[in-house]
Amino acid sequence: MIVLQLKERVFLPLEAEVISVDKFAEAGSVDRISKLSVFYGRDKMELGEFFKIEGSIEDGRILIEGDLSKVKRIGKDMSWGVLEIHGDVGMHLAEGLRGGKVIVKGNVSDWLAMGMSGGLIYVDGNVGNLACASYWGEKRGITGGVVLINGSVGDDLGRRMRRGTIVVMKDAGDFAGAGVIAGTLFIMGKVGKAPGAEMKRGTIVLLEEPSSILPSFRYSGEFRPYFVDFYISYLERNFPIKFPDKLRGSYFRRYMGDFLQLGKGEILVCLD
Amino acid sequence: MIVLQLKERVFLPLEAEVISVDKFAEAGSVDRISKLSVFYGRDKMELGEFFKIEGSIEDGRILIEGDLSKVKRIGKDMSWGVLEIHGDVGMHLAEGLRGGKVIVKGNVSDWLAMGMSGGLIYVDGNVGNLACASYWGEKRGITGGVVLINGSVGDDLGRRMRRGTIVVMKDAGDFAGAGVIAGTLFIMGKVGKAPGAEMKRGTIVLLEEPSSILPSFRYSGEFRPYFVDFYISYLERNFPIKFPDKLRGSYFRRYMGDFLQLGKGEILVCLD
Amino acid sequence: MSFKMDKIKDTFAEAFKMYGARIIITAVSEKWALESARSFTGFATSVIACGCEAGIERTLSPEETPDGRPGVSVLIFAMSRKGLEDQLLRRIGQCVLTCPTTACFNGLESEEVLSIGKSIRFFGDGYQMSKLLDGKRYWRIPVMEGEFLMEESYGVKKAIGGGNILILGESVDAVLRAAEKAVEASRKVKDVILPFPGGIVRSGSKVGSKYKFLKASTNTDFVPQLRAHTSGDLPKGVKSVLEIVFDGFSLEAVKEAMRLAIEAAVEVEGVIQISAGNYGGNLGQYNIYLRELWEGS
Amino acid sequence: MSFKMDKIKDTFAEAFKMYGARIIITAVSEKWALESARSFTGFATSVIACGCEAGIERTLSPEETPDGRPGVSVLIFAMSRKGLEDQLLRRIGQCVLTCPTTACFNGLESEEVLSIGKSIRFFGDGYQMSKLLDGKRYWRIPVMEGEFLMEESYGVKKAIGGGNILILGESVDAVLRAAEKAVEASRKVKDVILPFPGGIVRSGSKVGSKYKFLKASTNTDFVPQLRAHTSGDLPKGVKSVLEIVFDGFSLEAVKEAMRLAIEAAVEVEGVIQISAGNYGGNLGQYNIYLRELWEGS
Repeated sequence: MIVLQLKERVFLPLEAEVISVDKFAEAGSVDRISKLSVFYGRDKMELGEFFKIEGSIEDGRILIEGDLSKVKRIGKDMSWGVLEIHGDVGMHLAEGLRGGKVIVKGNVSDWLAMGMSGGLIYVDGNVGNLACASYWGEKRGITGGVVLINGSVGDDLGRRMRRGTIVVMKDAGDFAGAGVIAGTLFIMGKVGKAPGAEMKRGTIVLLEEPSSILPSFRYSGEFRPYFVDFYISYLERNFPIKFPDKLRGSYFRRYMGDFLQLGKGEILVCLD
Repeated sequence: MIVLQLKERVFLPLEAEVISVDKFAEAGSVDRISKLSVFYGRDKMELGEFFKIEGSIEDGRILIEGDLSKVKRIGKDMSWGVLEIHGDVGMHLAEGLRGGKVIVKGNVSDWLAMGMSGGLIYVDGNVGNLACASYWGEKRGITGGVVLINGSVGDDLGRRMRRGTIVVMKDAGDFAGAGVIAGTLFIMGKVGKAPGAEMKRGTIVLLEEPSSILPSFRYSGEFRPYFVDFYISYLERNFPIKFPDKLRGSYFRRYMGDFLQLGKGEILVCLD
Repeated sequence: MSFKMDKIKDTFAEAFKMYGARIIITAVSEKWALESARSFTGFATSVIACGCEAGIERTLSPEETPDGRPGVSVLIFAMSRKGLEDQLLRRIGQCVLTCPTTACFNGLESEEVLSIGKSIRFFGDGYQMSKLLDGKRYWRIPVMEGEFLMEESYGVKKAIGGGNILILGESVDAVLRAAEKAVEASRKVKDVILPFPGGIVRSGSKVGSKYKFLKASTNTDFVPQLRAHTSGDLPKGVKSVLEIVFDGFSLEAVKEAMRLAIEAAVEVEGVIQISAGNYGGNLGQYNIYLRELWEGS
Repeated sequence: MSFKMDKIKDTFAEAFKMYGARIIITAVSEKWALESARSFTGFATSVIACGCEAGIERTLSPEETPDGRPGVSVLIFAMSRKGLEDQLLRRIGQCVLTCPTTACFNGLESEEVLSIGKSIRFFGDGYQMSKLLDGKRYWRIPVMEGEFLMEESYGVKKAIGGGNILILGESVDAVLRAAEKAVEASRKVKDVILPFPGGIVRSGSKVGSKYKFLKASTNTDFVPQLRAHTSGDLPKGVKSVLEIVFDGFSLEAVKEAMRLAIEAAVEVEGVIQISAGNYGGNLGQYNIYLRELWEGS
């Protein structure tokens, strides 16, 4: 394992896309890793100037410690290994993640996992807006992978996601799952306005009754969607996560929609 | 039931083929039955001259009582009903039997069941020679039915039988099952010389080791012929008969033969 | 009856003409008779994909079998005599002939018979022997164990397939519990089997589909989560539906089994309605009206 | 070993190349997983007449299944990928899809897969939904009960069919007792199933027959009552013979199962010899020599 400790607090944005198992492994030695370029504001600098770096990347593991809330693009395009962060993290974490694991013991800013296509992200704290969402003007959000958030998320969660699984253990803001093309979102706290707006396919699983369901959704019965049990069991077994007991073996009210679009999506609301 | 009681002992052969359920039923009343013709020696006489006849044939049952050892051809070509005899019976009993039951509480003379094609014969006592056998010059013995003999039988049992099941609870004389074409013989006592001589197909089941097996038979292994169990179970359940316990679930030495003929017959000898 | 008729929908089950046979498998123990019977009746839930529908009718005590050993009676149904013959040949040949200590008997007296033994005997490679006892022909087929005894001819007669009930309830647990009770109750009826695993179907089907290549697809009207796509005929609160299918030798037996099944199911807590599956009444030869099952009783 | 090698005939079992898959069926209870598995593995004793050979590998605890419910793992073998695909489609469609509360998962990691779910999904009549979780695709097929969840792709790989042992003994009881012990012992081995009813065959066959239309007939050399018609190779005193057939994913697994079976059977009173069935060694791809099963152990 290689350990990075933030030497002192950074005030300007630090563009640190070099922090990924792929790039560290490519660099090889601590010495060469320390010399990898980062942008601090507009200045090109070396990674070693910000972090105390020790250990070896041979086992594909990175641990970063410190307040990284101004550090952006950590784990960009990473395809393997484990990147663990103890502390809050800045925007664009795990952009384009293709594989491996990103674990955060702290909070995460906006644009988490933009363009992610595989791998796992686990966030112990809260996450900002536009997590797993498509970038402005892009047709697609994430296209794969599993994102587990133990806290709450902001607005526009999973916008236009094409594939993948997102679990939020607390609340989600407005427009959660808007424009979803496919994939699955679990929101285990409250959900904001217009969940699933313009979704085509895919599933939004809600533990709590939303304040409203868009009129372009249709009530479609109550049933036991067995895949929910399967997901719970699978995710709990394979990842550090625990779903509310109420969800287990439960029945759901189903709304199909959004009929402004294809209408093959569903919002499942857990029944008491 | 109609009951016939022999009035007095007969010394000459009495040809009584009229005694059958078919013929009695055809005649109808006791009166007309009494007038049916019989030959006593060379004299044509009436049945009622020999028997006291009472009752009705409506239920298809006949009971005859007395020493009938000179009375021949009783039950000839009978096709239904029950003919029960209490006393010894003469030759050619149940010749050409086609159906129904003939039950004898006594002994039976030679040529029992010649030409029988169906029905059941049960004899409580012993039976003479040529039981179930083909007549001199005839190609076939019995062609069907079940014959159960609680005592012993004489020589030539089942000669050239074509089909049918014969069970002898005690001994059988020489040439038992000679020339058998098909069918099954059980002999539960000793058997005489040359059992199965020239048999083509069919089975002779022996409880005891015969004094010899013809050299034209071949030893063919030891096994459990499950059909024996089935026959025992079936016959005991459907008829008043009890096989020796030793036979049940037993293994048998098998001889195939007679190879002077087709060689597809078998003699099964029960193993200890 | 003690229950309320209004829980039983005024509809009918649509059933079809089939051909059926009864096979009696005996063995040295009930265990081995059942091993054979289970193999025989496996993969036999619907004629279209399996070639037949089959099930265990009941186990038989030694007093009830032709050879005085423990046994199992198995019913098998197909759309034609030819189809039934083919399946009997395959299934007796693969699942009874092969199974230790078994024997195989006809369990259905009928004027019409299929001479299955006449074909299976050839396995004996010329060493088979026939036996005629009391008017019935049997084959003794030599096998490594010793010999396999089977009756030659098996009665076949017209039968009824596809009798059914649907159990609609407020949870999977409730309808499963009700269906299990229904299965238990209807298994008392002679001449009837339930061809599906454990007697219950959870995937009833309708004729046709959106896909041209598919003859049958999920029974949309009874799928509780598809209300957005149906007429909405499913009673309020229904969250799960299970079906029981009945095949039998007579309409009376099928009706009796359905009646007992409904009586057992309808009183279970959480059951909302008992209904039945039909295709409008024009496809099948028999329309069995649920509410008429109690007429005259 | 503690037993004498001279009871084991110096011969070999001739086994064949097949293709196999492992299906994991889970349900709300072991009872229902088994109902489905028994239906799935029924009528699956030999590829020729049944289309496949299949059997229950073992029951699985909730900890061992993908969805944390009780389950059963089932192995299925056929002569070709195409044949296997056809049987999986039919048997999952008829025996798992239909069975209350079940779900169906792939149990064999392999590069080569059969996309069974891609076809079965159509039963959902357009209302089916797919889910991709952690790299695997699943289908949610709407059924009356609620939904049937099945994995889309099932690993298939080359396998070995027809491994076998023959148990020769002085009575049916003795060889049956020995065979039952052998079955019990060999069922401990992973990757192997015994396709016949209860794991045992009493009607071993040879290739060909006196009848031109028949591909296989009774294995004359091992039928104890046909000594008049054979070379007489059967040891003295043998009155009954039973066979156990093994299908598995690897030669090692089949061998291990055979070894354990022999060890369990050979010491049973009344067993005279353990042998094996072969066709001279030229038909099958694998010759498994019995006496070599203990090499290196």
